[in-house]
Amino acid sequence: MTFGDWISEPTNWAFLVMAIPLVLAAWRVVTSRNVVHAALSLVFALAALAGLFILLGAEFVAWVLVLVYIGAVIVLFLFGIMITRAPIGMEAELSHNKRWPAALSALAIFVTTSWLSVDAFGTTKIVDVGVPTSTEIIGRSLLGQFVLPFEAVGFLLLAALIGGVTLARRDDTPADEEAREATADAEAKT
Amino acid sequence: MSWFDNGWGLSLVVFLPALGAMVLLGIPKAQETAQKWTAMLFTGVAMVMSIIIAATFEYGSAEQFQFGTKLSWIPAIGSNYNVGVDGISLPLLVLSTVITVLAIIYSWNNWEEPHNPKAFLALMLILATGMNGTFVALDLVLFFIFFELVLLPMYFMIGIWGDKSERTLPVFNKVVENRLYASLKFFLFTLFGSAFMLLGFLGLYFRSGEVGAPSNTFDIPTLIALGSENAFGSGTFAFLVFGAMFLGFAVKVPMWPFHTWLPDAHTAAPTVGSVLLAAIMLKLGSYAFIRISIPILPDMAKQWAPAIGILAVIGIIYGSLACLAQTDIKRLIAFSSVGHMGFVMLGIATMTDIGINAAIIGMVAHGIITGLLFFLAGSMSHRYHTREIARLGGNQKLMPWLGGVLAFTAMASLGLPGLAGFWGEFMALLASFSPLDGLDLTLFRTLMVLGAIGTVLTAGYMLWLLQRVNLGEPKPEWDGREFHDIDMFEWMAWAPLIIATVAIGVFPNIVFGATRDAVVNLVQNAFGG
Amino acid sequence: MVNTIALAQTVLAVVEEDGAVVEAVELASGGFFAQWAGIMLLSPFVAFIAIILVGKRMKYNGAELAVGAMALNLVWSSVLFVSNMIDGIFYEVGFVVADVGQFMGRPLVFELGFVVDGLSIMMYWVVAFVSTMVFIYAVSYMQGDVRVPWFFASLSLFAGAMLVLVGAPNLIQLIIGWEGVGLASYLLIGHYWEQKENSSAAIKAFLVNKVADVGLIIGAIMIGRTLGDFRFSSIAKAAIAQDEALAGIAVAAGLLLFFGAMGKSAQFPLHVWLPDAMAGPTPVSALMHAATMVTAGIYLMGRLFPLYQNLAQDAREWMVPIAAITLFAMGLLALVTDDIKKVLAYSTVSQLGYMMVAIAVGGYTAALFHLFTHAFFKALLFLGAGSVIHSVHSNNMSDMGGLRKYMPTTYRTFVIGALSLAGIIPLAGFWSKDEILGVMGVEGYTSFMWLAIAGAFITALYMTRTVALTFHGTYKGEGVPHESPRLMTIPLVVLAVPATIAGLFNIPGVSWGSIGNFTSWIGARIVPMGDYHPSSINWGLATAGVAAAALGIALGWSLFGRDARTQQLRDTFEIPFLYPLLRNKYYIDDLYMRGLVNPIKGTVAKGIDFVNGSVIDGIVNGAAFLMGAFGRFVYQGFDQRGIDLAINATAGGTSRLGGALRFLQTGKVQHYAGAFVVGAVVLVVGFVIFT
Amino acid sequence: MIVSQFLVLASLLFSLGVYGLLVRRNAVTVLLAVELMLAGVNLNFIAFESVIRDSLASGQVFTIFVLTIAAAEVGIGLGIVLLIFRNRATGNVDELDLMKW
Repeated sequence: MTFGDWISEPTNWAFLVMAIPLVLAAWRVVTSRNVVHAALSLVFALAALAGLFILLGAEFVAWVLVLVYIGAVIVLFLFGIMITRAPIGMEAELSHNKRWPAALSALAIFVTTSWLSVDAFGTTKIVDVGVPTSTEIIGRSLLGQFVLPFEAVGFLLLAALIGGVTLARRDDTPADEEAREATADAEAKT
Repeated sequence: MSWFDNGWGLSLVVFLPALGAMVLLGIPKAQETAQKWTAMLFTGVAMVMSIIIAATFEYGSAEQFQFGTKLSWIPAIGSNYNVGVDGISLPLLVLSTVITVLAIIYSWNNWEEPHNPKAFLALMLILATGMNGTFVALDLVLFFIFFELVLLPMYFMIGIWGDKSERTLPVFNKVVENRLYASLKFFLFTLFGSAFMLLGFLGLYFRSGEVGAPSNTFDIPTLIALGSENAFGSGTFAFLVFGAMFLGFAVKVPMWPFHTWLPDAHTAAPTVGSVLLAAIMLKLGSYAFIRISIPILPDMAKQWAPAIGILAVIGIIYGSLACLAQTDIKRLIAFSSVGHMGFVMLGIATMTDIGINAAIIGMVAHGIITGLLFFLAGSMSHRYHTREIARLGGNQKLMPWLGGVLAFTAMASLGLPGLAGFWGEFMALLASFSPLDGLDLTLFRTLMVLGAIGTVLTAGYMLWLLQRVNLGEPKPEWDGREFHDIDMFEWMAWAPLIIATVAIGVFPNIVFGATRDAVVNLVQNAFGG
Repeated sequence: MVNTIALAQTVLAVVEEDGAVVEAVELASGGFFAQWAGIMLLSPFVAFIAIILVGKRMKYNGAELAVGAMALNLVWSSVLFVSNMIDGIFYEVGFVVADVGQFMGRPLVFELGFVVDGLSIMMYWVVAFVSTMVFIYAVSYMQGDVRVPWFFASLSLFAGAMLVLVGAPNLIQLIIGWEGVGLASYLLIGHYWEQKENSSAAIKAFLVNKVADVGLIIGAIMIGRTLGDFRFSSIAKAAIAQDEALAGIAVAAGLLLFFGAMGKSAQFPLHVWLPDAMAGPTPVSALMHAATMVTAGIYLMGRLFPLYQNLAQDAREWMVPIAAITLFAMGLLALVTDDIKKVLAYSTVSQLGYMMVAIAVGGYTAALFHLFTHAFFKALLFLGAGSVIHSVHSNNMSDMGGLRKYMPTTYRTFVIGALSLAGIIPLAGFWSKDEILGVMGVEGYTSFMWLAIAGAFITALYMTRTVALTFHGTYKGEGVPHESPRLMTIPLVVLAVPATIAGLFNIPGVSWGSIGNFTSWIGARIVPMGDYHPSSINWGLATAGVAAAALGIALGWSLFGRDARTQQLRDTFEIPFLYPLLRNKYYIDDLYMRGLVNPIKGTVAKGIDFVNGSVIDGIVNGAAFLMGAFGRFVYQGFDQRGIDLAINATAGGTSRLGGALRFLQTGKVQHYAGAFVVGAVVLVVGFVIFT
Repeated sequence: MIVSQFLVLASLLFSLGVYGLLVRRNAVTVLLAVELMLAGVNLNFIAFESVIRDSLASGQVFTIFVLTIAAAEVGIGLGIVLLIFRNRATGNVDELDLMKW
């Protein structure tokens, strides 16, 4: 298969249309000097990813991605950024200066994994491009075969919820508590 | 009662005491009455069951293992839970269960410092399991475990409840506390022997597959069957195996010169400990000779017989002479055990049915009589707070019944005919007059004469003991002291032993009825005669 | 299982276990009284236990029970005695008490039972008769003494053991009875055990007998293991049949059994216990140490007579001299003793020597006849002496004298006994002693015969001395002596009767019609005894014996008869060399004590104890300490400085390495993550490359 | 359209995530990088799913699980970051070296 064959397939055009912005957005996520920009780049990257999912027929997952990530998680991030009073504007020190070792590591990962993938799957074609998997299948699967992990994950999520609340809650010292009770008493009297 | 016959009965006899020990652990420390009754209940039921076994035992086929079972236990090494009684082990099993119960009765209100009946009874019950188990085990691994199981409780009994006085070791001039020294010596000495014994067992195991067993086996009946064809031969291997087992058993018997743990252990042990030690535990060694050494390695037994006989007779003479020098009543009795077990071993050394029968009745008689002697010595030291013979005297006057029982027991111990002790001694001598064909006649007849002279020495020290302890006027230091004579618990513990002494003395078939066929069969299998 | 050898005149058969007819003997089975003779053997034991349990609460402290049991025995044995006179009885029964294995192709068993034949019936009767007399006597003698119930219990125990002994159908039961009487003897000699001498005397008696028992036991073992059977009847039959195997060991076994008998029957040099045994109450001395127990050795010899007569003739070479020494030398000792009981004790030893020499030379009847008569007159003498002691509260003749006036009955009966013992015609002792002399002459032991005649002279001499010092002259003791109560004198009188007339039952050549004579009575055995019986009186020998006795009496009277000189004379009877020798009892006791007992009790025992404590235990402890030292070396030298050094070096090195490496531990998550990533890559690449 | 192109893209996303993980100082941006890595993984799942197309749609289901877990992770992660910030007044991971020797 030559590049010519590959580029002549229209789906590959669609792929490129979504892949290139994805990579660029991803790049921005890890390099941007502005935290908010990084977060917004992630939104963009995830949107592109959702497009790729649709291209691969995973419509349900794509919409989940959009709804959950773009709709919720990113909001969470933005709140996180605000609460931690992270530098919202441009900031030189968002990344530290030891970039090369990190880059080399990342490159090594990339080379290794991509080489292994290509070596293993080569030119395996994806048939049925764009044929969506019905949500029914996923639903049956989730509440059938995978019901136990599904419940487990649900439980995990609950636990994470409670954990998040607990962590984020400001613990009162006994002195604080007394003070508050005193205030409450005073209010009750009046 | 097929469940009873198929191993349950026997297993319960063995394990009920251990179960009782566990139950005991659950009883609060303050509830001593409950503890005593629990111990009593479990050992009592075990005793009753052993008596039922004795009553329903088929004496017509005493050479067969009865009431047995064989369950796969450690398949990886071919070891089975294999138990059973035959005529040889039956009397000893009954003796063991009965003596345990009597020991509990005796200690009912009689606890040595530091008191704590709960722990003491628990140890006693574990000891009972070990002793009963040794007599019924038909698998070398099982045997070994039970054989070793008795060490631990006894170690603690001596070490905790033992004699707290100190003495100086000769030669080394080291001051040691009796109980600690004795318990450690007892434990290490026995363990030393056991290590060799285990080696011997392993030797048998690894050779058994090569010489005719379907696979390597620890199974005693299988090994005996091999032994009757003399499968292990008479080479160096068999010699070493026998020697290793000999060492293990001889320490336990104990034979001269491996006996020195015995006087220390007996002297330092609490009364009940001494009784159990003398009455049952010494029998484990000699029983093992009969059960394991002789039938499995008959050729070697024959080869070793002169050595065993010589050591036995040295033990007789030596023990008796040592008795004459003792100043401590318990130590004297302990040394007398060396002499008496010498007769047992002399009987075994002859390798004849008469000799082995002599050994068994000697074991039973020694168990009863010496057990009683230690009970008496314990009761006396409990009352006088001393065991020193020189300070005693006139006991017969202070406590007529106790003195009377002591005199009776001493008479039984010196082998008075008509009492149990006689048969073992007499028959051992009888057997050594004509030992197994091929053994040195001159040697054994010399041993017979020396053994007979040993009976004179035995009489000598026993009578001397009686004279110094029982007779004469009480020493001035006891003036005005009130001594209570034998109390109810003591009577309850001793009366069965006294009755048994007379009964076996007059009608030794009580024992021989069970043993004869088994022993004859054993000797015929081993030596083809 | 019961093995019965039943004999009846009509059956004419010895019935073995399997019913095979073995041998025809013309003896009666004895009927009910023989078949149930075991009751005789058991009744004293019943009395023994009963007295222990309830004796204290009875009026006579349990003596009723003891006397009752013995009276039953006396009646029972009298019936047997009479039937045996008429018919001759043999009945034997054994209950198997122990099967102990195979021997010579058949089971070796131990039996308990009883044998009823001429010999045992005679012994039953003697034991029962003397015991009854002594028991009755003792009721009065022991009144107010210490531990009276126990005393009678022990006496009953003795009687029972003695009956077990004489009724024994086999060697095993004999040994049981043998040691049983030894035990009773020990208990009774030591009856006053508050004094150490008494308990020591008891121990001495027991131990000397125990030494002798070694011979008895080994002899029994030899016979039993050769024959495969311990029964006397089997031994006798084998002996008659000249059994080869038995012949091979007969002399050795015979001598060993004789050694056993030497102990019980106090033969030189094992006689030392008997004089000391006089520490017991006098009735005990009379019953056991004169009439019955000490004759057990003679009885054993008689029981095994077929063996000695047919197979062990050579044993005589040892037996005769020993017995002859005993009879002569021990008589001499009686001459210098002051204690009246010890005089009688030495006399007993001497008389036992007579019996033993008789049976040794083959005089079965003669020996047992002397046993028979001796039992009466010696019991009589002892009881007489007891009566005297009871009256003067001293054993020493130097505290007596002139008692004839105070104690006429005792005096008369004592004199009868003394004359009988001295061998004055026609009293019992004469006939039996004459028979012994006769058989010695016939069997060719002439020189020993003359020694025995000399012994008769000595006997007469010391008995005259005893009578003179005790009953004649003037009273030298304290208080006023008195005649003993009826209960004590009646047995004396009763015993005086057989002491006088018993000899008439065995006048040579005389048979009393259908009851025959003593020879025929005790000849009722499973096999014929084949000993010598004189057919008529040997007047020459009789004259010699009586002359010797008369001479002895005359000399004794001249030496001791006059009171004024007695005291001095007793002390001036100092023949140089001989007197100190006799006073010190030939130094035999000293030899035993200093040469044997004390070294064993002292040096040897302590030596063994030292060996035990220092050598064997030294090795054990040494090994322990050595192991300890080795352990310390291993710990300090090897473990601490060797292994631990390596360990510590490793640890130190690790620590330093860690000190260096800790700079890697930046605590920064990203460093770790980077290392993780690199590691993952390396692993994946490595995996790919190497697979 | 071949599967490799998605795989390479996924790997690129993942590597960028790794780079961000290693290089970012701010804790929130580190978490963003982690999300990027998860996105790469998700793409991988979906790509394989489109090839295999099993009846259970396992790849997609797993992607949903990953998303869920990622959400949880973000929740907890931000909570921790919040706490750290509250206690140490910094959101920079390279200043958090409490685990240093």
